[in-house]
Amino acid sequence: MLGSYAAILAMFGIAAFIAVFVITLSRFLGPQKPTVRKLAPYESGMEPIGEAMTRFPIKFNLVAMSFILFDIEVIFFFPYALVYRDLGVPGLYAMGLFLLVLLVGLVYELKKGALTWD
Amino acid sequence: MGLETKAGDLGVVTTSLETVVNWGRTNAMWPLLFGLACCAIEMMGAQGANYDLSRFGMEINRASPRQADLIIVAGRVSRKMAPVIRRLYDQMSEPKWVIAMGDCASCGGVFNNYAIVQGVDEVIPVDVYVAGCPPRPEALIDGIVQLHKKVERMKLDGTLRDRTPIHV
Amino acid sequence: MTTIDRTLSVPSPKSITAPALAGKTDTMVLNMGPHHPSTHGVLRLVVELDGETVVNVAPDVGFLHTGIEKNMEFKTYQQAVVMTDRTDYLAPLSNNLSYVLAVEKLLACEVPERATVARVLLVELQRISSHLVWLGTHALDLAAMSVFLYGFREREQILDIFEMVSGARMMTSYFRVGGLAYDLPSDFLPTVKALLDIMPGRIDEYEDLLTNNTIWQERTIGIGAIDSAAAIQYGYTGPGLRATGIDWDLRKDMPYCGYETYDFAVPIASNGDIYDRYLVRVAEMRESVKIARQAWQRLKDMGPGAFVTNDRKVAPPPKTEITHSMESLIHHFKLWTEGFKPPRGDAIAAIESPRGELATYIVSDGGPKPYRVHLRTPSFINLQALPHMAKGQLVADLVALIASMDPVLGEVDR
Amino acid sequence: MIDHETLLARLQATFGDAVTSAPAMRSGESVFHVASDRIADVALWLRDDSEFAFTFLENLCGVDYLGRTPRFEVVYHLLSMKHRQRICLKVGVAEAKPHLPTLTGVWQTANYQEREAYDMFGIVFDGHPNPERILMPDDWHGHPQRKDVPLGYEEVAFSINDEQIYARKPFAQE
Repeated sequence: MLGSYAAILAMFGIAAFIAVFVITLSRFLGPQKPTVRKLAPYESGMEPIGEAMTRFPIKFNLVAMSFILFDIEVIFFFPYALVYRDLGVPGLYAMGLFLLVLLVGLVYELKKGALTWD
Repeated sequence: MGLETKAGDLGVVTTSLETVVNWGRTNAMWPLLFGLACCAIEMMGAQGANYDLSRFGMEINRASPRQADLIIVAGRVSRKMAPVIRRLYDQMSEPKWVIAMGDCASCGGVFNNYAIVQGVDEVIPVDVYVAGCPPRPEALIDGIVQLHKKVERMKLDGTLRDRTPIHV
Repeated sequence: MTTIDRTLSVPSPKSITAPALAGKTDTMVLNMGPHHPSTHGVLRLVVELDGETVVNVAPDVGFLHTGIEKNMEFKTYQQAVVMTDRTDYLAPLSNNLSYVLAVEKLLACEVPERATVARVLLVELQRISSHLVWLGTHALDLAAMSVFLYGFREREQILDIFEMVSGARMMTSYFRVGGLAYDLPSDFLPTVKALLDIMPGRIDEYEDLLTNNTIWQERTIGIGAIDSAAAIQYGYTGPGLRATGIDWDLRKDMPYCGYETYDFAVPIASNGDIYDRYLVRVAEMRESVKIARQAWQRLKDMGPGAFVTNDRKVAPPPKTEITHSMESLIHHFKLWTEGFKPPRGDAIAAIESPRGELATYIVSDGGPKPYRVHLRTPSFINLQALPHMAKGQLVADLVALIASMDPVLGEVDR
Repeated sequence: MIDHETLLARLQATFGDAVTSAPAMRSGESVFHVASDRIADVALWLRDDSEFAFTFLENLCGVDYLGRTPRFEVVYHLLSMKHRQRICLKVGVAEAKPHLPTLTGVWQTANYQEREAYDMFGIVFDGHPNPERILMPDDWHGHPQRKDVPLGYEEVAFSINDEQIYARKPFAQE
């Protein structure tokens, strides 16, 4: 049992190592000359005025919701698709309940017209 | 560079590393997407199909100064634009070079008046001055090749060996 | 004094940034600054956004102000021709033509027929090359890379003709007061003929790339529209005005340089959005080829002749004449040291440049240097319509909108 | 083509002596001098008059006649698309009080051109929605296109005046 987990752990280890290695490599090899003016935010050539953290318009919550609906929810189907036969009916009820809850979000989006494209 | 300061000047090893790094710097020198006036149109012509600046590794004009190594000041620099150019030059990452393309960027050119900065070297240090109004695409490519020759003799830590600007 | 129609008013950058600094947070103020990939030069736009839609745009110009008008007051009339090249650097010959026509009206001097026909031919070629740069960069802004490379391939051929004629690719200064700077070289006509034969085919290529391209239509149809009444209010001229349905082209309505004798059509469209401006400009390129062909035919029939007025007070005599005639030497000397002195008074000459109506207003006080030159440049005036067109569009469409207005910043800031 | 006399007669009939005739331009356009406080009404009348229909403000620029009183002059070119004709209105502006009513109420195109005339000559247009500089940097002092302002010539760099040039160009040696 442990063997299959070891393979996954090894993969995570190698991935983490490569990521850290590349970042630190450029930190050591690249010339580092940070000056105050260089680190100033790039505002296409002008002096930035006002602060950047302004409130987000509320319209974007629809974008977030459709992301959850069509992306995160679909990911949960993959493991279910592998084991749905031996989970049987109770698995179907669980998945159905999960799906029903998210269906409310879909209906809200349809009513709000966030899915009409042009 | 960091490695060189730590490992000291190893003579043979660093020179060959130096040539490799300088080879990398010269053949992938991405200019900043920065056109001011008439010379910018001639620079676009140089990037067009006939003169093809991408033969010299300048395929992409990076729009943000963080990813650009070279700023081609193509056009006349007005008083209102001078602080903007200084800010853009500062925000570019080391090692960076400047080509002053055209007479207006090199010495104010035809316009010797209140509105034009007489040569961009009042604002930023310039490596290569390309003469012409506007310089032909071949002249710009000659300026770039001169800059490549200059960069090939660069030391590892990004300091240019000879500081004298080249006049093309 | 009628009340100012607020919806049409042109905002200034401070009118947007001031409330934002004072804590108005329902909209976001975005700065598309002087250094921006899609502003076609050093144009700064202060954009007020509500989420993704543009609430208000305030152009901030002046980053390429070169003081050309003031500089021309310190140069003689012949020297100032060099200055005009650099205002609208996509169509230098149109600037020369507008300035030279104004000075010729001041002097009331006659230009030989051959010079006028050559001027029409070269200005129409310049219109094609300017539209090619517009087409290339407009498509580039909407991520159609290949049109840029196709367009510049033809533009190089046109620039070769300008170089053959005047020695310089862009800053030709080829039109002088009284005619042309030099005579047309012998192989000018065959080269132009070769170009004019392939040009319609090449324009078909551009149309195949873009006109029925669904992505192109999706990004341009119905976006950034302006109706003709607002266009008149903003003094909008050129292909943009004709795209709103008003049939106003100076070459047809207030002809100059003999344009009334050429037969060509003025393309107009109906709803003034980005797609219509594209259609009008591409159709204009075809019309320019037609005019150029007629002008080429006339030049061919006319054969060699005078290329500049023989009024020695205005145009320098040919070099061969100086060695054996005393007055020519005096004229030559006087023209190159002091220049000619037009009588007191002012004159205006308006031409149809690729971007719209380009008028040069010159005041002369009788001295060798112009007392005041004002260049009514189309891009500067057309830019005022940008806020009206951009209201309610998405930010991404603002990029297509700027490209469709074809602003040349050298002309905006002078 | 509307000839000068009929236009002058109609204008003087409605505006009295606020409109006076002036010698025509050398390019043939008929010119009228208008009193500075009545320019907005004259322009509006010319725009809305059905017969003349000067619906298009083509050009608006300032001119500095140094040594002449009134020193400044604002030149308007109106265009009638119906008659395909252009006329010119000239308004004298005194140096002491360079004020003029704005035309942005009549045409929006005057907005930028008036800001440019203010920026270059210092002619103030009352009632302008945002009277600010347009071409020069905001902290610029003075109005550069006035006749008494020098062109701003700077010494040209030769080999003989190196130190003077490098004093002005700190980055040239770097």
